[in-house]
Amino acid sequence: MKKLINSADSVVEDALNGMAAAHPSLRVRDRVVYRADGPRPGKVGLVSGGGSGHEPLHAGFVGHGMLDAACPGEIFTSPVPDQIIEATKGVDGGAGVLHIVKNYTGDVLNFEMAAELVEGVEVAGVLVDDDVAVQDSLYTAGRRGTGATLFVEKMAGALAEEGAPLAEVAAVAAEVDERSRSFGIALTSCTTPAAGKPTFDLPETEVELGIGIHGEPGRARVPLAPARELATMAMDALHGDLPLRGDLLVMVNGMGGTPLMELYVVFAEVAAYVKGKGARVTRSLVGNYVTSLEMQGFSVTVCRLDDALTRLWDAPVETPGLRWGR
Amino acid sequence: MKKLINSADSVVEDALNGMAAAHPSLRVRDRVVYRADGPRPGKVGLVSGGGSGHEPLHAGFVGHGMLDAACPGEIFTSPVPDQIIEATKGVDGGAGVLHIVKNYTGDVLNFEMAAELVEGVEVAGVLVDDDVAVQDSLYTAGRRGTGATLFVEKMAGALAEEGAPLAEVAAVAAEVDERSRSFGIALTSCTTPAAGKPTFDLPETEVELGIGIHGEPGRARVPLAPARELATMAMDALHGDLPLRGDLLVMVNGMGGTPLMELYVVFAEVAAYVKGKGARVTRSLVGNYVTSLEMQGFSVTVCRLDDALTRLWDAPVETPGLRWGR
Amino acid sequence: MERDLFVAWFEEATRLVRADRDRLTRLDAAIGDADHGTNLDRGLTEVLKELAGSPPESGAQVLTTAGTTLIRRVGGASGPLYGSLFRQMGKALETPVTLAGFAGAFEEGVVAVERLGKAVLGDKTMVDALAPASRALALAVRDGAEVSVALGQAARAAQEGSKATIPLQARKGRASYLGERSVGHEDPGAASAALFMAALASVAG
Amino acid sequence: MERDLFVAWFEEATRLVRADRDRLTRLDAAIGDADHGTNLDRGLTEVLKELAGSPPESGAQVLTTAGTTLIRRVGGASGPLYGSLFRQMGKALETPVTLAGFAGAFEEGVVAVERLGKAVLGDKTMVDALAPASRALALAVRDGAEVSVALGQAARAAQEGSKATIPLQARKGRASYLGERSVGHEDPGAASAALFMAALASVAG
Ligand SMILES: Nc1ncnc2c1ncn2[C@@H]1O[C@H](COP(=O)(O)OP(=O)(O)O)[C@@H](O)[C@H]1O
Ligand SMILES: Nc1ncnc2c1ncn2[C@@H]1O[C@H](COP(=O)(O)OP(=O)(O)O)[C@@H](O)[C@H]1O
Ligand SMILES: [Mg+2]
Ligand SMILES: [Mg+2]
Ligand SMILES: [Mg+2]
Ligand SMILES: [Mg+2]
Repeated sequence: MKKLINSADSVVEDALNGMAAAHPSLRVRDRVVYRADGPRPGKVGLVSGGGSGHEPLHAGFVGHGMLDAACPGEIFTSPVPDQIIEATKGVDGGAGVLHIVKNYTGDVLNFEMAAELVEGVEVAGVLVDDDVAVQDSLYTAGRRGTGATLFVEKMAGALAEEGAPLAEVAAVAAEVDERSRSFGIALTSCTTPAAGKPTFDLPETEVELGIGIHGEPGRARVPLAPARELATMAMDALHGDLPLRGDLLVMVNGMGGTPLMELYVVFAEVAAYVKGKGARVTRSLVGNYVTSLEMQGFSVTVCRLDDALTRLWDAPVETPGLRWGR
Repeated sequence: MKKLINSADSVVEDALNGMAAAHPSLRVRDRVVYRADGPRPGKVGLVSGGGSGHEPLHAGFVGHGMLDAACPGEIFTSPVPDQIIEATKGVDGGAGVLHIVKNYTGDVLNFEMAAELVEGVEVAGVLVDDDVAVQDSLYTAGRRGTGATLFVEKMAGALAEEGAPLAEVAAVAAEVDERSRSFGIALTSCTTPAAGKPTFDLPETEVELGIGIHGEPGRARVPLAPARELATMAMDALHGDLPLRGDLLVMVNGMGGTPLMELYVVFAEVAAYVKGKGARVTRSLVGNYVTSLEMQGFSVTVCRLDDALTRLWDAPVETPGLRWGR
Repeated sequence: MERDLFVAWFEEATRLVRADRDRLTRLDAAIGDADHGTNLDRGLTEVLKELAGSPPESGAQVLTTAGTTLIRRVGGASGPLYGSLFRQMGKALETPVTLAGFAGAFEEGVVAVERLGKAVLGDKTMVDALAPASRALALAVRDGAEVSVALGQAARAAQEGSKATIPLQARKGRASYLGERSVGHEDPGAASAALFMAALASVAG
Repeated sequence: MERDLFVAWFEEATRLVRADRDRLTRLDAAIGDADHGTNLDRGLTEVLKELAGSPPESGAQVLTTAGTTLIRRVGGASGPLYGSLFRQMGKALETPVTLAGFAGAFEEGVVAVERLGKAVLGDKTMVDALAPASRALALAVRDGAEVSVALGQAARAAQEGSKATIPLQARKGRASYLGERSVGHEDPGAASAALFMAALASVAG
């Protein structure tokens, strides 16, 4: 294992120190990353969190127009209730707090416990579950939350920034999730610092289809193929679940170890695919946003926009990981 | 070799198509990436370029407040004079054009040829040579241009956006280069699509010190060490060449395959080092900006700021790779 | 003293988990995210610190302290689940502790896990080790078995339950994302539950 | 016809470079950026296309077309350098072509490379193959040697010059960044220059 770390035990702490040093707009306290300028009276607070290793998600999306606080857990391990309780209290401006939770058993349980235990703060929650690689069913854990988390955080954050009440912010968050789908493909495994070796072995000639963001193996292995074919597999999965229609926000997301150049190669194919279905990419994002340590690969997330959501997407945002309009 | 590409031959072209599809603010024509809103009459045009494989550099820095055009060559191969001539003519708003050239024989020769051949446009050039890993001497090719290129493009771009004349823009570009130093360390080699295998072999237990951004081997190999020690080696090299003093702009840059989390770990160490020398990190950047395909590793670039340069750094910029203030 | 016995249980469990940390993580790598061994090791280390720092007064308190610490320190799925198991046991355990009382408290703990995780036997989770262990304990109590025999049977049932997860397709937890590819692997949480039961049999058996 | 001879030179050079493309790239990987073989192969492929598309009328024109095409299509360091070599040769070459005339034009080309690259013999660049080849040609002319003998000697000198770069520490080009670590490797540009000279000896020798 080759990593720029001091030790497997300290990596989350060390990275948070780096974030604090790099971004005066953030405050890091007891494993919670806050906006330095919060809480704002009357503004709904947005709290998210999850295992570390997905950077810039979530801490990199703390700031104006997005999250008020992020709770980073250990690598790939959901945060504990204490963190979430602290964050929830810390960002409450009197208008209540929205918990944005990716649908994983651990995240759900810890956020639920925190929501039960926190006192004096109105809490609403939204569950992000956009990954079409996972069979959805009443009897399973359901779909994972992956790329759409960024969309939910951005658009709900924009609405909260405008002063909308908790119920509305929660409703938009749920709507964005509802309208979003993701699918991911890995070329290589990631290596967690504690394990010290790749989570899965993948031959030089194969890729994993339908991977999540924790190095979980995917649903199937297929031979390595040109970007065009891999993009088509991902897009077929998305289109099969939620037909591509109208205006789309499209993110081609790198898993952490894939260079930007390759993501643009994939984006060209994705854009052509969308066009082929008669839909329009009206907003896009290409880069490493919701990652899985140093995994090579990509995911595509698509959200069916309407005018209201487009407006929320375009609204100013000022975070370490996403910034425009200010 | 596992890459998200269609073929080694088409990768630059395909990635440029992806950029064009993703960024309506850009126009891509004949292997030149232009600002869609240029040229602006009376504004000095900024043209840079170099081999591809360093994304977002340079094409990702085309836009308001930074470059007017970028000329991407083949992977790690400088662009040809034709591209540079076209770009130079295409961005000229009557106030002349600055060529921002990283100091590599190929880049220098091709930009020189273009500057000689272009007609009717006043051209000035700045050579970026910030890499202290390379022994500087009259008898060698001199230092390479690496991370400081981004600083030069940003600050010269801000000044050009304000309407400053060519000589002033060129002078600031040279000043930024003069005040900047870089040093890079690789954990792994990169693999060029055409070669299909890693440029160098690096055992699991070693790192390359003083690498460039083309997979060139470095000056020495040392055992893999904790981030703190690697950061110290890099900072010692910088400090030894240009003492860290006063206000500093510090970039901890990933080489393409290193996740953001690890870059923050390094940044924490770098910030501590700077503090230890009695200097101040007043501006910073952490991320993958001047990369070397999927190489794992980092570089640190430091620029000694003054108030004028700080103002230029803070000025609005709107490019795919760097954006704030609008 | 019953308190010491419960402390010893967590000491032994910590020892077993640490010794098997890499195996647990490997099991989790195959069908999850390669952190179960690390998670539990970290959590149990904190539990021992907590027990040493402010020694509880009863066996029940040992259990609630351990449960609370696991919830507060582990995160992930296993933190709240194991945390609830021990917290609920602690709440339910009456003094003086009898085998029947313990078996009843354990059953309440297991029910808490099932409720929280919405998991039933056969979903390929820790429940597949815990529920058979609880059942074995109850049977042993009914039959008036010796403590050592009862706990030995519970440990065996947990161990068999864990192995029985191998052919199952997961319906809960991260492994469920793999669909059919989860078949053929032992569930890491079931494996760690078997270690807890083995630890108990070894200190109290 | 002299024109055909020069075309044949580039055809043979393309063949040799393509056959040795991976070796050239490997040499460049060791002390550069692993693209020299690809660069030249791409450039020469374009040269052949250009020569086929609009056939030049003279040997001199073949050279200038080749040089211009290399400048316009290769990029990197070797594009302008090889481009200048052939362009300058083309400018200097007089019709009808004699061995002495060719040797003079070649020397002018090599000087153009040295000027452009600010490189001298011993800097571990293509000059280390080109300059000895030029010198060998000049000597052969002085001695009144046969064309085939002269070109054979030039090819040998280039080949020896290329091998002689192995122990050198680079002072120009990318390899200079490696300092002492550049010692022990053959310069890729010198190696490709030797291929050009070998190609010439093979078609005209
Ligand atoms: N819904 C659930 N009900 C019961 N047990 C579960 C559930 N989800 C997961 N588990 C257990 O938790 C174990 C995984 O724990 P761990 O790896 O520490 O957490 P995470 O899955 O968050 O990484 C699984 O092997 C399984 O036994
Ligand atoms: N300044 C120079 N003068 C002469 N030849 C040079 C100079 N710099 C580089 N070269 C030659 O160019 C070769 C490298 O060519 P190539 O790999 O195609 O370009 P790049 O170095 O830009 O990747 C070197 O091996 C060397 O022979
Ligand atoms: Mg986990
Ligand atoms: Mg090159
Ligand atoms: Mg796990
Ligand atoms: Mg090269």
